[in-house]
Amino acid sequence: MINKIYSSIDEASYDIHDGSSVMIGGFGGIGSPHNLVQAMSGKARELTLICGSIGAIMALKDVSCIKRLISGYVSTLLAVKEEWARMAKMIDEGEIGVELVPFGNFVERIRTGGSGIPAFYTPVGAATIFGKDKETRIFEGRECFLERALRADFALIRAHKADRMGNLAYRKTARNYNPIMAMAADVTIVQADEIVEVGELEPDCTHTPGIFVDRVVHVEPALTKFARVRKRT
Amino acid sequence: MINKIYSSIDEASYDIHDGSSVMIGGFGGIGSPHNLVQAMSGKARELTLICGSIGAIMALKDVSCIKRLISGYVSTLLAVKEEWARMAKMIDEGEIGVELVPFGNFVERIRTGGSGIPAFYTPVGAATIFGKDKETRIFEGRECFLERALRADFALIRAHKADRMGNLAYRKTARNYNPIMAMAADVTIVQADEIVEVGELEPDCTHTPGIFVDRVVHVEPALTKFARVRKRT
Amino acid sequence: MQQRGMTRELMCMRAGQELLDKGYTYVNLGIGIPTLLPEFVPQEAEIMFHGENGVLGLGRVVEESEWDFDLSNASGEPVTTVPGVSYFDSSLAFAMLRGSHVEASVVGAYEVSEKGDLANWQGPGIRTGSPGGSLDIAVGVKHVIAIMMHTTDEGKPRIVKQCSLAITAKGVISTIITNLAVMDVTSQGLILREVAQGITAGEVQVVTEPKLIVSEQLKEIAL
Amino acid sequence: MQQRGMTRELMCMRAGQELLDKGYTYVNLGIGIPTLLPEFVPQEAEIMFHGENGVLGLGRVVEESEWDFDLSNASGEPVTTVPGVSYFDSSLAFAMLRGSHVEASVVGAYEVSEKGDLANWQGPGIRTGSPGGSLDIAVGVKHVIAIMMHTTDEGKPRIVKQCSLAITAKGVISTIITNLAVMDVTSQGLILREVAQGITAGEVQVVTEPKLIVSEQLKEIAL
Repeated sequence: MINKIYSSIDEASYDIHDGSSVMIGGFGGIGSPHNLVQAMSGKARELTLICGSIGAIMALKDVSCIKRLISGYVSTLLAVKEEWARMAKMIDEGEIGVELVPFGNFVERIRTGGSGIPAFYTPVGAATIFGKDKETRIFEGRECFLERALRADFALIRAHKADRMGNLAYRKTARNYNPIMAMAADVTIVQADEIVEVGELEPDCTHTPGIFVDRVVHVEPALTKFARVRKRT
Repeated sequence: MINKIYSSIDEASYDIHDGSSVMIGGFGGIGSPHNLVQAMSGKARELTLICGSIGAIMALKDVSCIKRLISGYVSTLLAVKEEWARMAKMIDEGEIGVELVPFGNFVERIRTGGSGIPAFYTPVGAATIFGKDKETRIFEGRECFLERALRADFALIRAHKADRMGNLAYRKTARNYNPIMAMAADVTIVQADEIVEVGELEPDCTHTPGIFVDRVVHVEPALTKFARVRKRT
Repeated sequence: MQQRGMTRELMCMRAGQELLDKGYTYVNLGIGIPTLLPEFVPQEAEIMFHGENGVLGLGRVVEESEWDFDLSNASGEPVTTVPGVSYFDSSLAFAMLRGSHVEASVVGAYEVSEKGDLANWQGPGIRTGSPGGSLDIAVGVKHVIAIMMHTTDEGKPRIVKQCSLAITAKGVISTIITNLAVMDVTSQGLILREVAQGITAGEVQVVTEPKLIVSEQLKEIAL
Repeated sequence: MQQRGMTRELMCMRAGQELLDKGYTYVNLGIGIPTLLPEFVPQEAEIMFHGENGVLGLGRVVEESEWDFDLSNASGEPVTTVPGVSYFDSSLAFAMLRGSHVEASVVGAYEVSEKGDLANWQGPGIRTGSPGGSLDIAVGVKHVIAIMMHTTDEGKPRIVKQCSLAITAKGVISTIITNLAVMDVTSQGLILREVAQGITAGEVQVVTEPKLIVSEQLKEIAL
């Protein structure tokens, strides 16, 4: 019998180790697996974290575990949380390396990483610093550059409902990067609001088929309600 | 008020013209917009048809309207229908040009065509005739070649449910190429089994958001039940 | 310094008019001020607002107390949605932008040049940045409207001859709506089309780096 | 010519055993004979069969009279599904193959070479062809099992030194199951592991072009 349910967060994420690369779902923290992220703090260091915005890692207690950040949204959020003053300093001092990637290229790199496509050309960021030092090429009169697929050792994602086979459904805008990252990691670990019986998820609306999922852990949705990351400035 | 509903197939497909390129959804005819295809016969000639297999165009009464076929599955089906002996002959005599594309590259070319990505590298078909005369390149020790995005003037697709805004939901394996082709044509025309009120489709399970859809026409599902195209040989 | 002219809400209202005038249906709202916009467009107009976070059919911003934690606009704010709303993953959200399915976008900006160059991903003195979806919008969407304060808090022009900040994309802004004016980017240069109530063309020129072409039909913004 | 050895159903049964022995969960079934396979694997084993037409959780083939016209396997046949089934678009269906998420695949074949080269997209004398998903399977799936008749109807070997037909991919077949035998493709050559009931190793060699290495554990196929 297929059973991907783990009884605790610690068991589900036991093998995240020093030097791991970890993708983390969520958009500005919405739909992020905050409890999985929280548990990662202090367990492993020298991590490469791959997340849309740093809102996805707001539950990280100790930012010194980060070695490298691949993300599309960093600076604007650094002032939001007190702990992040330290992250800002580490970035400024080069202790955390940052690779900034515009969101569309970011998600396409991950999608191709999970789909066996090694590289693609994109027009987004051509003639800006995002295309600097990359191979450029004109397609139909438009400058593009080559972007490479992106994969990770682990993907931490959050789903609304999951079954023991790893089938997942997301809710509203909490979907975002989650289903794409689920495809692109060696081990995909899911924090699910609710575990349902096999057959309860509508087969036409199973956003992530179980084939992409390795481990599922149930976390009461109340615990996922971290404070909103961003105030209008 | 957004209203993409057309009252007849003829009205919905009035501007398919000689020389048009037309994508047609469906996998082996399942999920294909057979009634839209049927109506296309005799209305326009010199067509470039883009379809997974020729099962998608089994409702075409007169194959002489085809100038070019971009497809992943042709030969095995040519013996299935009597009318297709003529297609086989036209292909043999070069009257219909055929560009064969393996399914995975086929769908990725269409997906990129609808996504503003001009080209990508694929390992599928490298060192075979599918990669012949294409730009090859090694990624992580694996031979790949460059595939270009594919778009069309029209996409004819079939959905299970549609609303006046063009939001669509598909059913079971009738989904296949339909949502991808919907993204990649200048005009996307949908044959829907059922028209529902706005708000009836579950927002988390709207497979194709209305932004990709131009016209919707209701066709009783009974009429979509064309004979199965393939017998086990 | 207290900025003159329109508030953010009024700027959003004016941007909403622009969308209605053009008859757009699918409009992206960039992170920041633009996400306030749905409140200022009548729902009967059925403009489907796109959020790069994976939603088509954004409504107005609501109180935090009403918040469904699984739903926000691209700025991370609690919102309502409109009938016909759909949710999708980030891959599809950005395909809608990059693939030019979205007709128009309203974005915030640090600077816009007279040629329509946009700088909105990296603030002054910042080492990293927050490109987010701004480059996807700039590259993929045909009509990009910038909505911005006309000057910095210190009174420095933000509509400039050449961007001093790192650019998002070249020549992508068609329309600029500020607290003081509405301007069109054309091959001739920036055309001053409308001014805020009580503001003169001359006053706008003083805080604008490039020379403005004052439209013969120059009028006051009517909301 | 009447072919000796196992029927297609028995070949599928033997292939099912192979999948169970290896403990696979996610197995693609190529177009043709392989789509018969789910009938011959106990449902309790919970092997989730993948159809490139956009389904994970294929069941057995059913009568046409029971047909739900919106549901088929990759061969276009009416089927049942198993609990936990999901449906998805073709983009995701092929990402599962190309991206190596599917652990194994059972495919039909016209020819397989002793090095594991596969020819299954273009029959002899055909001008066009039907690659379908066969190249995606061949490239993306680690364990590809060919299930095929050992010879052509005319008795010509289909397990050959070098494919005469256009190849799908080089060196991708690990296991060959025919009506006569089970063989493993290894760096040493083709190892004859099992023979069908009443068939000798010598008989298999006669209709096989490359020299077979007869396994010391050679046994009769037990179903």
